[in-house]
Amino acid sequence: MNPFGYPPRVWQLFIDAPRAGELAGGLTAEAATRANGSRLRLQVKMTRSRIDDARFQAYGCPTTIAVGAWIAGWVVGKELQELSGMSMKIIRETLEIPDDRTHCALLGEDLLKSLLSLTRSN
Amino acid sequence: MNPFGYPPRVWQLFIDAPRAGELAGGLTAEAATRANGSRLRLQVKMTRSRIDDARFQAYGCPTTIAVGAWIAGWVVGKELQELSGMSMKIIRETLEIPDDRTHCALLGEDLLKSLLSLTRSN
Amino acid sequence: MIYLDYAATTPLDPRVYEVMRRFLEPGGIHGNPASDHAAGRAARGAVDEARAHVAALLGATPAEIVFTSGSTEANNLALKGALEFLDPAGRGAGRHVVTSRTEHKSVLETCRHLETRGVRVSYLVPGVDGRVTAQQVRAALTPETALVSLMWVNNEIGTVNDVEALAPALRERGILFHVDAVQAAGKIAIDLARVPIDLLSLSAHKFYGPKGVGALFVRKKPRARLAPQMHGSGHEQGMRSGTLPTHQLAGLGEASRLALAERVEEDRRLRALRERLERALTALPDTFVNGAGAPRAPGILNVSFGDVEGESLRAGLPDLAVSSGSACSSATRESSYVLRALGRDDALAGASLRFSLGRFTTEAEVDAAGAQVGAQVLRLRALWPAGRAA
Amino acid sequence: MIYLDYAATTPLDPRVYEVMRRFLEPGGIHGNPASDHAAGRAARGAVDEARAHVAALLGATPAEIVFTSGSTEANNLALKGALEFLDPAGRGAGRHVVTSRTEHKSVLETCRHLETRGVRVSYLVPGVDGRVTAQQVRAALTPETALVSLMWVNNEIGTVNDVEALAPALRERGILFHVDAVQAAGKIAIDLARVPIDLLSLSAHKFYGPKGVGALFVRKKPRARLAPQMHGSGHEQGMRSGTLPTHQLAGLGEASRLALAERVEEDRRLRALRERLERALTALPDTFVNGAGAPRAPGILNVSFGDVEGESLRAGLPDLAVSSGSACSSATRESSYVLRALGRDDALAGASLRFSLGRFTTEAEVDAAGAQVGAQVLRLRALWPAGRAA
Ligand SMILES: Cc1ncc(COP(=O)(O)O)c(C=O)c1O
Ligand SMILES: Cc1ncc(COP(=O)(O)O)c(C=O)c1O
Repeated sequence: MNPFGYPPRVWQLFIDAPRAGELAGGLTAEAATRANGSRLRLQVKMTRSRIDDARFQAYGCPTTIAVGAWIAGWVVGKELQELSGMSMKIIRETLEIPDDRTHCALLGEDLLKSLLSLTRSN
Repeated sequence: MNPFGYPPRVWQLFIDAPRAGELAGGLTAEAATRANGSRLRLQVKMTRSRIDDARFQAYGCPTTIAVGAWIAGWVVGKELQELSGMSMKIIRETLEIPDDRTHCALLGEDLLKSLLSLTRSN
Repeated sequence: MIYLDYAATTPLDPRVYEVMRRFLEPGGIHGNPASDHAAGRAARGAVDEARAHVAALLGATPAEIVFTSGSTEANNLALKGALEFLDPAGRGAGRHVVTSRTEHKSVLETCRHLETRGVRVSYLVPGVDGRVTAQQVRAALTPETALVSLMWVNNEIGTVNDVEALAPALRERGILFHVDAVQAAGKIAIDLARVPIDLLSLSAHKFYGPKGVGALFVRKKPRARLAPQMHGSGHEQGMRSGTLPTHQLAGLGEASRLALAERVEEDRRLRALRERLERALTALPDTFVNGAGAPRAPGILNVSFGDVEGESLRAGLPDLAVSSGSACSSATRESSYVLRALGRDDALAGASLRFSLGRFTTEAEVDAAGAQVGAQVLRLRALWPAGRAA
Repeated sequence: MIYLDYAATTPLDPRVYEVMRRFLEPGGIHGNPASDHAAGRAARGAVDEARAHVAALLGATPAEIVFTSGSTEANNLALKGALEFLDPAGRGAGRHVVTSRTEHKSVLETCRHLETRGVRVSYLVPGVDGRVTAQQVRAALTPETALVSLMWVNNEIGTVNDVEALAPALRERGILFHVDAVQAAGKIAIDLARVPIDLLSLSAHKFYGPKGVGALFVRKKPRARLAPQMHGSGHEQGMRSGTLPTHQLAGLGEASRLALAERVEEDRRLRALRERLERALTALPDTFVNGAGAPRAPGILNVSFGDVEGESLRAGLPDLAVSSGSACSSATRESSYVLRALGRDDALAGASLRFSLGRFTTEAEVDAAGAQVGAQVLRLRALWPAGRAA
């Protein structure tokens, strides 16, 4: 059921896409890759600096979708200050993303950065 | 049992080679093809101008051997004057010899000519 | 798995398998068709029979069939062989060839090679219906034009070039006409006794025969002349040396026989199935049928899906064997030239699927495929409801 | 029929057939190995496995194996590909190639073609033992020599050229070394990890695999570089385009696996059988074993029979499938070059039979063959007892 040889976690997240959707009234961060038009959007609900709930939206390849789903899950329960600990490198390792898909992991890092800068400017 | 596609009569005469051998004390005619070294030898026993018995020897391809065997059979019981009626063309037609083996039939005609000239010079 | 990739390759017809077995199973006919003994003659008989079947499929004579290892080789032999024959010392320097940008790579790359030998090549651009017209070809001819190479049926969208209208015009001018009929042979009516095509390529594995065998039709009257591209013992009238693979040729022969016998009925059946699938898919908003504006071969349906990303669409259909563009270039992930010619932008071309239906496709499969594609398109669009443009 | 023509082609090993069936029978793995879906991936896995088996047979790495439609193609690709790579514009003008007069036609005719492109070719004459020596080759080298092509085992008389001794000398001089190993592969030990041959051809149907598939070994370190001779989608690292025929490759792979596993034992068995046949035949007066003065591959026995005419000898053995010279040129009935080099005159060369024994040959068959040949030779000699000279 994964005939294309995607890394198992990428495949599962792409197929299930947990936390896909919108969060009315949440904070909305976005990131995009110029080259191929991939986009990620993250909406979070916070209590003070703590993230209570999150949803993502994605346009792009399966790895992009998986990164969006994974981040939406990962941020829940985190303090804002913990977000900066997450990096492209860790995303790649966690989801076993191959070299030629580094840009998808980078998109995830960008998404978190965008969320952080939003919370700072707020 | 004729996997090489020889004409049926050629094949049968090649395999059976009836009248192969020598006839002690007979008259001996010979013919040869320069190009490929084929040879036919015919020995006959006669009562006056009538051929009572005949044997042939052959070195050459199956068609050559078949022509030798056929001639040795055909001449028996013939008067010498009848021999000149036999030609390359008739041999070809009788044994269904294809174009590219015309020289074998010619060798048969030569053999009969040789026999005739022998009897004349005698 | 639902297999809807018949244009990439077909399963062997079980009847073809039965014929091939005679040459493969223990005690089967295994001789070398070139051998001068009983085993060889038995094999040679099978080769002759196969040749007659291929000829019949095309309306040709057996002596006009040159067996090859497939259509890549047939296309190479046709183009390089014809040009080299005209100019034995080089490869046809100063000559001109007309072809189209939407040919298969085995034609395009061979043309590129000819260019390195000094041949000038014109690559025609298909119209918005995906086809190259006879008029376009005629306008591209020059006094130096030695050969025109045009596919009969396009492998990506199934559109049919009107090679029958073009052939007499080229014959009149003494220009060789090569047709890549890989997607046409066994699928649409071909009668070379009537249509003055000089060289025509086909490949067994596109019509239920084995992979690794094909044929080039080389006309005898007037005689199309080729320099051999595979030198050796002089098989195939000196045009293509190499031990003849009896089982492969017998398979090609039987596939040809079946295709000819069943073509009309199969054409009807496949068109109905394709229409059914087309209806299901176009029920989704923002879907575009590629090549719908032109006559199409029966089994191919190419659809672009708006507002979804191509790789995710394909990945989201793991149970469906379909192709994005031609299987041969799937690996390279190049955007399809013909889809761009139809006016699809890169994203839309990338989100296109080629469904190709065949002899073993059922209504149930078509319905399931339609449902799976519909569900996945809707799911992916829901993941980014704003739409791609947003 | 007693089949003793294994050097012309072999029956498929039943175990090879079992493997091939997986890709041919209804419900089998039928995808295009180039396709990016489950059906394609299954086929690709089989191709990878086959490639590994072929590599193991040769002591090579999988990436060094380029699949072809047989050895005629492999030989063409090696020679034309190498020369064209050195001189992309033409075909290697000014270069020099060394080969021998006793090569297979797929090498000789390719060399003739190269000559029309300005390549100079030296055709070495074998010695009285039927072999071309390393010394002869070295003496023929010039500063322009780009490539040497020499067969490992001669297909007519089975003699083994000492390519292992020659290879290091050519490597030292930076000259490409191509070996036609069609009659050697699977029959004598080949270890390309040890022997610096650059290009090596083999063909499945000579060692119990299917007809119509073969391989060219193309060394990676140092890298032998070839211009493709079949242009297209870029299969086989760009060196040979064309849809990969999974069943054929799987057959070649399994044949390679079996040959490697069983070679030593089979070598012993075949040598004993050949000796038995040789004894039976040389019991007849005036018979000459060709190539007896040199090491020979196990299965081939070539004998000249004095005082009989060749065509009648073959025709008189309708139940015996043997060859006069190489099957590939049986049709042309040319007198064998290698037999003349051994000192046989035209008549004697014409009255020669090549018995080639193989995996399914039994003692009983060998004995029956010996008896049939003996009887026919005696019968034909009795038809002209004076002897040919008389
Ligand atoms: C239009 C067209 N031409 C040529 C080919 C190549 O044929 P083959 O697979 O026999 O090399 C293909 C498919 O692979 C094709 O679709
Ligand atoms: C020595 C040699 N080289 C090349 C070939 C040609 O190989 P293929 O039959 O695969 O074209 C043969 C036999 O046919 C051969 O014996």
